[in-house]
Amino acid sequence: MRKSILGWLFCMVAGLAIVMPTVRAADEPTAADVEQALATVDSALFHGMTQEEIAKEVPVSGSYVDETSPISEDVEVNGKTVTIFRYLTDMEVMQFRGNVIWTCIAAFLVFLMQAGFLCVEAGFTRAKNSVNIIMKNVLDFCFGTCAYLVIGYHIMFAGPDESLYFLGQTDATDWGFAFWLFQCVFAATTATIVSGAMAERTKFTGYIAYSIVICAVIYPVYGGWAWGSLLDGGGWLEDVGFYDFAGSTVVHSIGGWLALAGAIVLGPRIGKYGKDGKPKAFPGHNLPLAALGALMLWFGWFGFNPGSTTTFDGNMARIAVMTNIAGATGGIGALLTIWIISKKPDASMTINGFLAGMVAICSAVDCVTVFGAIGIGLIAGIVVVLSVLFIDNVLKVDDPVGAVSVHGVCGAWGTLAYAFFSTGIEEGGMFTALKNQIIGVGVGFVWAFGCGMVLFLLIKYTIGLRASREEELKGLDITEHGAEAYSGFQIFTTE
Amino acid sequence: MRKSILGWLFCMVAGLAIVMPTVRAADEPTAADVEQALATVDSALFHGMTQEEIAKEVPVSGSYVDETSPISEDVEVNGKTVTIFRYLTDMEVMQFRGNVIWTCIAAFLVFLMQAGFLCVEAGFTRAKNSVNIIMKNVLDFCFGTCAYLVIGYHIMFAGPDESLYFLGQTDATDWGFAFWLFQCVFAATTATIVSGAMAERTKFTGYIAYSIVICAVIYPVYGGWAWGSLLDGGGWLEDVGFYDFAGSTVVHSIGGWLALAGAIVLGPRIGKYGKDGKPKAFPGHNLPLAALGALMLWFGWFGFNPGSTTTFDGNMARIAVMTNIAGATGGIGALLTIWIISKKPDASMTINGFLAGMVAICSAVDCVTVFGAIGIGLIAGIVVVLSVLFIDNVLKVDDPVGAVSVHGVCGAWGTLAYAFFSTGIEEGGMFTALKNQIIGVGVGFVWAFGCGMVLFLLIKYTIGLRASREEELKGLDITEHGAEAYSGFQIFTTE
Amino acid sequence: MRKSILGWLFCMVAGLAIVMPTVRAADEPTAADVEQALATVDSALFHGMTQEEIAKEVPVSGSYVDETSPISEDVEVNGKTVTIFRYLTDMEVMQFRGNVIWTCIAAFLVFLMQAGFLCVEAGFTRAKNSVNIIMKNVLDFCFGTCAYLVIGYHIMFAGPDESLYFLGQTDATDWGFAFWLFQCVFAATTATIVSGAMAERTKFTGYIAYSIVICAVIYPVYGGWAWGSLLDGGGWLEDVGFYDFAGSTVVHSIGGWLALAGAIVLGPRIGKYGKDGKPKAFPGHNLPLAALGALMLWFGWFGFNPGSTTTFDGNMARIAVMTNIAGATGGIGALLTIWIISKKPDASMTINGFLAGMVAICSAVDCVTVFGAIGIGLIAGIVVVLSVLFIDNVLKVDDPVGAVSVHGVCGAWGTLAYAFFSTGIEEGGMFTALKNQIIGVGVGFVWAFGCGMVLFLLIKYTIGLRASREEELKGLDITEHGAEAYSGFQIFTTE
Amino acid sequence: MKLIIAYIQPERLNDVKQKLNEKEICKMSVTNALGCGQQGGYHEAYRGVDIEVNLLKKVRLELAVNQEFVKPTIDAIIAGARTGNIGDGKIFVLPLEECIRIRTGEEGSAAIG
Amino acid sequence: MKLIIAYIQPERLNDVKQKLNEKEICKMSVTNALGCGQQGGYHEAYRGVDIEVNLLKKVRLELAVNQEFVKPTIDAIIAGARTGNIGDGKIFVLPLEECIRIRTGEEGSAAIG
Amino acid sequence: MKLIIAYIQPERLNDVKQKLNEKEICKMSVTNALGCGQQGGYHEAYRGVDIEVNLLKKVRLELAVNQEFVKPTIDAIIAGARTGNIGDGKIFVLPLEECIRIRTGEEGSAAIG
Ligand SMILES: Nc1ncnc2c1ncn2[C@@H]1O[C@H](COP(=O)(O)OP(=O)(O)O)[C@@H](O)[C@H]1O
Ligand SMILES: Nc1ncnc2c1ncn2[C@@H]1O[C@H](COP(=O)(O)OP(=O)(O)O)[C@@H](O)[C@H]1O
Ligand SMILES: Nc1ncnc2c1ncn2[C@@H]1O[C@H](COP(=O)(O)OP(=O)(O)O)[C@@H](O)[C@H]1O
Repeated sequence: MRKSILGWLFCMVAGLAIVMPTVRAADEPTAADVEQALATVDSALFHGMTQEEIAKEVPVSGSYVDETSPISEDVEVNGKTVTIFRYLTDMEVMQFRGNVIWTCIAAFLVFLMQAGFLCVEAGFTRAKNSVNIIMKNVLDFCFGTCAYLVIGYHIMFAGPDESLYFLGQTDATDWGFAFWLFQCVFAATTATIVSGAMAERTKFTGYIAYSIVICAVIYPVYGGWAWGSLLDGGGWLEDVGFYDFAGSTVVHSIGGWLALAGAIVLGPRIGKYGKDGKPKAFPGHNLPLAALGALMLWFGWFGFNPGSTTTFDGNMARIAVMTNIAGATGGIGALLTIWIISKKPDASMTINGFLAGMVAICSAVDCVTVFGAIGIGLIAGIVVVLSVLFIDNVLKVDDPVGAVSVHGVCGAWGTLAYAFFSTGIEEGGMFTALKNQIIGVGVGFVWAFGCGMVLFLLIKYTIGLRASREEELKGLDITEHGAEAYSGFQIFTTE
Repeated sequence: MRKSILGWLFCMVAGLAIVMPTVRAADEPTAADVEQALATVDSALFHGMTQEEIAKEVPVSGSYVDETSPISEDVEVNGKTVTIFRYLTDMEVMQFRGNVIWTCIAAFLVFLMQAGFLCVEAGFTRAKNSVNIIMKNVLDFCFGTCAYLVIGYHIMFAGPDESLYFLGQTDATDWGFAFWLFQCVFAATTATIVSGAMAERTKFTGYIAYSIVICAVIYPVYGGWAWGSLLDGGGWLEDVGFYDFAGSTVVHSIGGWLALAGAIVLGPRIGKYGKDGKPKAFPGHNLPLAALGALMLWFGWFGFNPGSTTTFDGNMARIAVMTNIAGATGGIGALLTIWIISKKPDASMTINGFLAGMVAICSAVDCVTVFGAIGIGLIAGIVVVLSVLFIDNVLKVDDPVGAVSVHGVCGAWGTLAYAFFSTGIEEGGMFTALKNQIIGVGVGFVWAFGCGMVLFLLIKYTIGLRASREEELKGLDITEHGAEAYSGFQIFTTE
Repeated sequence: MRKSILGWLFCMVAGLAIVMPTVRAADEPTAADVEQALATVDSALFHGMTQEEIAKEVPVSGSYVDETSPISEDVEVNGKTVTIFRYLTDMEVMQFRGNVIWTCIAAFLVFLMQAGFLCVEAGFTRAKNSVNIIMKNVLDFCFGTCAYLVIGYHIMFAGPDESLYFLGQTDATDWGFAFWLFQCVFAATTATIVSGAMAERTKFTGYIAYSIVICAVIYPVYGGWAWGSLLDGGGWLEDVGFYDFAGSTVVHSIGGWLALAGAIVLGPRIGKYGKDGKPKAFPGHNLPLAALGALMLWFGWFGFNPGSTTTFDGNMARIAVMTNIAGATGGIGALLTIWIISKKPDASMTINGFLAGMVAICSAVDCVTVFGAIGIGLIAGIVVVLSVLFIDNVLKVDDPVGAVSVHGVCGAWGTLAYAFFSTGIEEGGMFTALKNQIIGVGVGFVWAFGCGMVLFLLIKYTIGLRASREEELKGLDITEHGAEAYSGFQIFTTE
Repeated sequence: MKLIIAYIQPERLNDVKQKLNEKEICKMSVTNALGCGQQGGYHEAYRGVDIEVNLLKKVRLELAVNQEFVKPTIDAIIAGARTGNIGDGKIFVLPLEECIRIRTGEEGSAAIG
Repeated sequence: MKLIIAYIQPERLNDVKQKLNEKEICKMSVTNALGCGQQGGYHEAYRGVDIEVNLLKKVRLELAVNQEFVKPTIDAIIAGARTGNIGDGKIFVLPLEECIRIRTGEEGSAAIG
Repeated sequence: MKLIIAYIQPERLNDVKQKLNEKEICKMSVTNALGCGQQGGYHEAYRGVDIEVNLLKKVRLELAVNQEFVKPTIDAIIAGARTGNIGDGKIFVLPLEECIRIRTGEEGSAAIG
């Protein structure tokens, strides 16, 4: 997301960042230089105010930037850089409005991914736990929104001077609203990834507790490291050179590793592994619902990736195309892999495959060629199948929907793939890039998996994480929520 | 919606409204004043025409405003206000295009709420009536569109001079298209709210008749009172000072009170109340479908509220954020309330809760703070649960999906909440505001409930409103539509 | 699509097309004329380059047009036409960005139609084949995307000079990305239409093979004939005067006739026609899912038709309105027709009806009045019912979801309807228009049905097209994919 | 001991249960069934094509009872299920040789109730 | 009177019904069942994990018939259901002591048809 | 020959099957059923309204066995299904007069296995 936001033609948010370093160097230009610099600008843009007056109006947080707030601009005169302050041109106002609307529309699409996750996770698990799954998906969004509003956003994006609890001191049309909404749905996505891996055996209260902590702290901290400078913050990972455009690691791997920790702490569902350790399959109860949900996720991804430009410009088209290609090739990769391995074109793996392709492309989606997208997607599709089988057969961690493989593993793959496929890396820069990406991926794993283990163990030994044996056998729907998902239908609840 | 549409930077539609009063006062300025006023404008914007010629081209209805049509503008010269006529600048053209596209995109999202309602209503009722529910949802939109096209739009928005039957005399890129579409999906939303409350026992023909009348007359009349000035009309409620930005009352309460009337006239489903009067539960047959639908409604709400600005500008972001917060807190409020009351975190109540939060926020969504949104949503979540229980246990009105509580009651709550939470009210203005809101809410109730009772009784005693006992027991799907919703599935149709 | 793309106010893509003819005629104007012509333009737009330098930068393909690439423009001086080359104004840049974003958003909506088709087709068929249907819908998109990327796009839109395999030599923000995405989802729509007609009996590998060929060759060839000039190409059908704005024929009829060929080559499902030849009904297994899908299609259509302007301007609103009206009246038309015929308001026919209305309106949606839309939709609704009955009872071709009637027949109806309802046809031009439309429809039928027969017969006698009798009776889900769609549910698989 | 099997209309199940309860017969098992009887079926139309549905939805009751309860059980079922219309259903009585309560291992008449 | 229970392959139901109709036996009840027999089951794979499905989908018929119809019924079922493959199914014959038509209260042989 | 009908808790089915397999009884038919017994039911709450669910989900086994297998079968079912809690279920034994294998036409004891 970083690069493109700086790429705004009339770069508004970044305006603030520019102010700080230049204010210090600004004692050098003479008054005449300043005069000359100011003359390069249409005087109407000063709104009849002095530079000092305007400078005071420059927002103290990127969150408060508005179409009516001034920006600072560096002008080159007589070989010197003069920083002047001015209000926006009509064109820039229009661009601002476009940015807001596009960012919001993208956020809406990302929001719809909640519905997609709900369908996929419910569809891939057993009917007796469907109410529980839908409640988890709905409520991690509700609680996640609140947690991110109260504290998460501040942790992730606030600078040292201005607090952003409850969005800070925003005014009606501030950029902060659009930006917050987009970030909020990202945070909620991270949270909701986990519910799939922990499905069918997690206590409801334990899950709620978890989802609050992830949106309030775990995701924002890592997010701040990687993306803090998108607003007032500044993260050490981005400074190191770690690149993650739309969140292969920041969102997906973090979610995936948390899911891994959750699934480990919980242990497998009853009967999942036989006495000989061989995994047993618990077929999903509603594959059409799952497929519908997965296509809704695909649709939502068109907000997730292209929206990460948060800019009303042509870049998003390329990103949308690459997302689409990676999804398509991911689906094909997974289809062929599972077809070879188990002799049947498995639907749920194919679905995992195209999701994996889109997870993997997030990181480098703004800087790969068509062939890069094909490569990243195809490999992700293959990797996800092998990973699911490995986790199920070798690690024996029970992940009902493949969340760890899709989001964790393929997120990591996509982040590393940046080093191989990005067009933005100069000759010979691949190894540096790879090193930086490995740092990001590694830190992400340590942070998310570590926090996850601590958090889930904490929950386990306090409010409790796992439903009782009887609850699990009867299904969480009846025991936790007192309701069946498909009342009246005859369903064998026996496996 | 009122405020923001006037807030268009280059206010196009309002241009027309400005013409009328000022034309009369325009005899005062001298020819020289006019000359001077005209000089303030780029002469290219006159397209080489005289003021009289341009004035003639000013559209006679807001519906006919186009990027190529002229506007009137008030210019201050020598202390006098001169009204001049001119064509749009390139910038204004761009703004117009943005307004059209954003309004249409928002309308598309609102359209998708039809699918959301379909899923929620079908999911919350029994499998034997699902075909009937989906037919009602699909057809109230089909017939509603036609009814609104033929007469509803005219009733709601036409001025005294120009009729708007069949959209009036529109040209290709007229604003009327975008505006009509947005209004049409609103009207259809009102209609479709009712089907849930009347589910599982209403005759198909009776329902169709009802939905035509609501889109043709009942909704447009009240809508015109509250929102008429958005186009050529002008309603007495808005003149009184009643404020309902996106329709807590205009859309939701109206729908809710109609639903109440319908449910009363119909009477409860067979077996709903025992001999002791105690309500019996008829569990919904497909909660995953209902949850999916409810999240689609949430998604649609991002068109419903932010789109109500009908303007391509930054305001919509704030509105989207507040909508989201109210939804999230509404869900939490309902969850906790029902959890306390019935000891189980009930899924269907939680779903009702976040819908209620968004219903309630509609009214003041453009002028509340974050804390206002939290308050409105949370209270709505609590209110909706209590209201459902009250209506079910005390009033003994059978509302299978909680439509009256969600839309009627929480719509009213949200409308009143404007008086408490709006930032737009000056010191001491709260009581006036509250009074105005009470008028709007009261008039809405009387109008919608009154019309509803008359209409449903009329239908009852002519074409018939309630399905026969046998039809109801067997299910409307087989008896009315000759088809099962889930052919082949084994379903207990016995409760 | 043709007309509106030329209608861009600051017509960018078309710029290229203008270059070629005018470069030849440009020897006539004198140097002074050129000088004078250049003076009409803000000199900053030359970026300090000479006309020759700029001319060299003009993109060789419409796909490569960018906000930073120059355009050619014809200026009238001294009665002569001078072609000058210049870069874009800020306003034009903004328009470009808007075009890209709107086109992409529309493409996203069209993408969602994949999910809609998945739901409709799965819902209208039997539960034992649902996994198969969802796999087909997912994979025809995955393979279709790749096929269109590799070769289809080139075939459809490349000019003689520049190849467009793998999108050609695109740069980051090129128009090609947005345009390709929009075209790609159109191609995939054509492919996916077919799966419904061939449902419940087609071999999986055969289907995959088919869907690659259609996206790689069959659709692009016809598409190039009708729409080639939207980019670098130029098709003979458009030259003849054939008009198909958003694809009643190009997308829908082509898909429909291919579906017809497929259904014929396959033969009916076992037991579909009794010994007396009377058709038997196989009721769809999940009508709520189908209805949800159909409403998602309706939603997607708001991208399909309005997006076909590929322009950020006010035209799309009108198109959206007409689409909506045709859908509504189509639903009503079908409802009433089937109600009269079979005495019951059949849900699946009503759904087919509104889809048929929107299929039919595609062709003339940008140039009909409200009454035209009503007429086209209503008649489509009636036609689709009669067509389904005719195909089922008389032709005895087994089309489980009515794809041939909805897309093939009503697509043809809509294309012809242009001649009767278009406002763009001058007095007396109806017969010419009708002739041209008949040519387009006829060529479409011959091409698609012909290719379809050849292709499906080829597949039949090589990799095989039809599942074995045993597979079909048991259901393709178990036999082809080794999984059930609704695991645990008790379903009668016996009819 | 007898095993009584009864096919009734789904919508009568509640009434039958109530009548049985009144006679303090409250152990039974219920399954969904499709029945083909004198009732003949009805016609649905799907997409304009006629479907003759001759397997109608029924509910199947299975009650194991001691000899002295046979008559009351049959009476109760009839009382709850009879509407006088075709399709009301049938009752079948089978000899039951043994009955065992899994929880306790009790056998015979003692286990039935 | 006998109660005949037959388990058949789901896809044979139509044929069996037809054969029964030919012999004018048209009263029966049908339920879904899962069967475990000589057929052994088949293998599904879900997400690459093998599932041994050994409860196969079967259709269960229940027909109450008078003595003279026992043989025709069994023959008809066999005629409709036999394919010669493992899994074709089984027929069980149980003694039926009583049969009552709920609608009329008729008993015995008269009630069965 | 006997026909053994057993109602057990759904979650015990796998254990019962295993115990039966150990005794080499591997032919059976399974259906879903709802049961009303001593267990009494439980309370759900839907939208704040109490639902008394007194038809609980059960699994119904049907096994046709030769005389010498009756005891082992009953024992195996009890071994697999007994938890000691109310709701464990019941076993019913009915006389079975005839058994026919559709595939071969074999009859009697030979057909059962
Ligand atoms: N001979 C039979 N064998 C098995 N089931 C039967 C038999 N006769 C009736 N039934 C069951 O009883 C149901 C009702 O029977 P029906 O003959 O329609 O009732 P009525 O005798 O009241 O007209 C049938 O649908 C079927 O399920
Ligand atoms: N002894 C039995 N008890 C109960 N049901 C049986 C028994 N034997 C067979 N069945 C039922 O009959 C079905 C077919 O039996 P199977 O042995 O597979 O047929 P076949 O003898 O033709 O190979 C089984 O799936 C099961 O439902
Ligand atoms: N007399 C009976 N007739 C038919 N089914 C019975 C009878 N008694 C018990 N059942 C079945 O067995 C199940 C378990 O019976 P229950 O009495 O609850 O067990 P327990 O005796 O161990 O408490 C019931 O749900 C019901 O399906």
